[in-house]
Amino acid sequence: MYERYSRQMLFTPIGPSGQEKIRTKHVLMIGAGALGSSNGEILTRAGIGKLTIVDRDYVEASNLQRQQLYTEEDVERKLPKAVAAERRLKAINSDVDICSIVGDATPEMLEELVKDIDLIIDATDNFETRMAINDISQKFQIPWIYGACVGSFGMSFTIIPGQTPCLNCLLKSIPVQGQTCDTVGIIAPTVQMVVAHQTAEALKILVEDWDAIRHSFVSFDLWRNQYSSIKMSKAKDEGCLSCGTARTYPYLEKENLMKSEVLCGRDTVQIRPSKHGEIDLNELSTHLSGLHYEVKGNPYLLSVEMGTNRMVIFKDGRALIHGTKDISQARSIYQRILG
Amino acid sequence: MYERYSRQMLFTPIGPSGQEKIRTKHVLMIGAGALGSSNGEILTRAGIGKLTIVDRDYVEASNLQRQQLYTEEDVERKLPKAVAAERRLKAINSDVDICSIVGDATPEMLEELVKDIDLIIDATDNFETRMAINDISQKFQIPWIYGACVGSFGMSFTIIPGQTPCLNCLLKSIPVQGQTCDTVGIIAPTVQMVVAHQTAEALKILVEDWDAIRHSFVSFDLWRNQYSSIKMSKAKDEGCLSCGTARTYPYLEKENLMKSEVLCGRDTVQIRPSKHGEIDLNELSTHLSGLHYEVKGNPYLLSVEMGTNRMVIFKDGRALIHGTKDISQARSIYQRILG
Amino acid sequence: MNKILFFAHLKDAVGEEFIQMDVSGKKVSEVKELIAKEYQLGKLESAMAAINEEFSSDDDLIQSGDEIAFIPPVSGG
Amino acid sequence: MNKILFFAHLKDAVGEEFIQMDVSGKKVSEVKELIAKEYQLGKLESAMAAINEEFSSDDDLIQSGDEIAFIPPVSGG
Repeated sequence: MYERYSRQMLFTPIGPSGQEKIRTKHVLMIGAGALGSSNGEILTRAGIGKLTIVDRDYVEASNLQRQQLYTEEDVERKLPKAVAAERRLKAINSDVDICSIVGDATPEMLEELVKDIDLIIDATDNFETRMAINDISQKFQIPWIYGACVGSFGMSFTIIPGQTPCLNCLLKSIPVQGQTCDTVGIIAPTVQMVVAHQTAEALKILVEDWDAIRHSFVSFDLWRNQYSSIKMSKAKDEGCLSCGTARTYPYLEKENLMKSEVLCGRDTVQIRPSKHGEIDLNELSTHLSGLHYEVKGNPYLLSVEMGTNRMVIFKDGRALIHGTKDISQARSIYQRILG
Repeated sequence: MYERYSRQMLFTPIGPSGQEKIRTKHVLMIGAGALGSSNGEILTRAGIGKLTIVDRDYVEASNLQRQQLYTEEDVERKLPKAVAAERRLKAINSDVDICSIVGDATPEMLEELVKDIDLIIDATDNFETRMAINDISQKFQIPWIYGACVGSFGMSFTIIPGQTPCLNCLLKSIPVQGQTCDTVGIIAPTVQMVVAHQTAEALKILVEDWDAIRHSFVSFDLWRNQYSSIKMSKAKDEGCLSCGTARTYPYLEKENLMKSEVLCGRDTVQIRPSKHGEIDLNELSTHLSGLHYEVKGNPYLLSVEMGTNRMVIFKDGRALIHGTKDISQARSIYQRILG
Repeated sequence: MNKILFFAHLKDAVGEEFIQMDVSGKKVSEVKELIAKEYQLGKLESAMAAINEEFSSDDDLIQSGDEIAFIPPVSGG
Repeated sequence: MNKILFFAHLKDAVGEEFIQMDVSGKKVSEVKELIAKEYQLGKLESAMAAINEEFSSDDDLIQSGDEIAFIPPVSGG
């Protein structure tokens, strides 16, 4: 029965008893894009008990260059990623219970889903959702593994409640950045290297080999030939609102969340971000034009044509997504450009 | 047309002109196991012109834990890996010309195949074949990218004839080792991390960004949290028989190759390795028993039961593979255990 | 003297993988400001900083010989 | 004094990620022999050696303060 896992059981730190543990575990994976495809496939091949996948997007042609679960047929059929992922993962390993959810991983949904979860894998594309995952992780004492990438640059960090600093200790607030896969591109090797770090840590957690956990923050750049491993023990902040002594889980509170609403009768969704930094419209404009976007602007706003949608971005980060009434689609479009 | 490669073209070091270059290139990949699955998929998704794959094995259940191109159905149908790989890769990207060859990558075959090749990807499981690839690379001035892994430990090095040291400069001879995926196991994250390094280097070579090439020898251990990057400029050996001034390409010469012959009327293949180190039969025996192998032995030989085959290994590395007349299968069995 | 290392796109913006500069006695936040001005780096303030390969916060003081690294967090996935 | 680092399964065999030992004046090949004997490591001779993160061959001499690393080549794939 375990012939298919034999090479994994031969690996001493896993062994037959580790394999038994892996078989009983339930992993929640947020996102089924590039990181999600590869994380999901490795964990499924490894023989976990159950994998729950949440994703809000459809498979598009531009995904195929790096999202390993999907084929040209999935693009033609415009399948939701969660659905296409489930189909492929079942063909790979029918032992694993795959549960796919097409939707936006809001804090409410996360609280709902997290009940019998052993580990959360971060495969999302924005800090908003990551900070919510981070708060959920602390609130319910569930480990999660941060992973992110853009261009040839990637990073990962393992967060174990009560043992390691959390993402909010590190970042203090949601960083204003703006380098995303849709603005500066991404190559598939970067994705695989992030996932290699995430899934190695995942296996350690699933077999409960706590001594082996990587306590450093890893970042690397495959094109620029850089690799860095930063010790994080000093990062733990007792005043942190997510994991400190007087915690409030700020990213689960409604008033701190990104707000989105359909504008009545206008086929438009308005998005107001939670972060309070100002957006540099000039920089963003230079960035987006020259790429495949048509951009117009003035000192107060930028208008970007994106296929059948048009996004108008204001200096304070507010945006109007024209051409849709679908909030989850609008949030996806927003976060692809603004992170 | 290039929408599917848009995120790769947004990456500045590739760009539209890099993508055009990638589309014209022909990569030869030796092996379609774990490293081959992932290397092949990434290069196919990246949109190379042509991929030629050589592999001698069939898909088995124990492959599924880490070989990402294959499904349970491929195991049931006992498809040759090269054939199953071609099928999946075509579903992923019909732009790419996939040419699969079921067979053993002998020096003769390599010389045959290498004519219009821009890059060789090492995805093999033994040093015998790697040393032949290394000599071919020097003889025909074609870059190749070494990658290997076992357990949670992996390594990679990029070899560019005329610019970098070659594998023979580094190793001087085929190392006597004995840690293989079939003896000490392997976890999928290790595979992905090696492949991340290999494919990043492959993309640099395909877009001809020579300045970006990694000149260091990378090795890492994901479970033990180790990463090392060794500068290799001093490794270039002018006396090297593969790349030095008086080169003979020793690993292409018949008398230096592993010899294998079907023993007349005995359903047995005899293998005599090219390496001259002595095998520590005690160590190997301890290693193999305790695993899923039944081992018997005396001071002169070891007999190992392997499903329908039995392998008898002598101290000098010679072996008899009983239960087959297929030389390529016998070599595969031998190299899985002895590297 | 201090060695200051830049990762990913910060490396390109600065034009070097590292620079040598004496910033001993300064806080990490002051170094960020200084460098952001000198190299016109918009978003250095949200970069993570490390001193001698150990996480550091904005208020940490730099000592002579310390090696400082800046790593910009990213959100892609 | 020298720091000697061990990678992968060599780390397990030695029981430590690194040891401190004075091997200055010795050749790399001599250090390999010494350690192979002390820790009963069968195949150290085919390991790659690096001195201060730079490739070294068996005849290279170790100097005081040099950091030596041993990396065993593997063939899996």
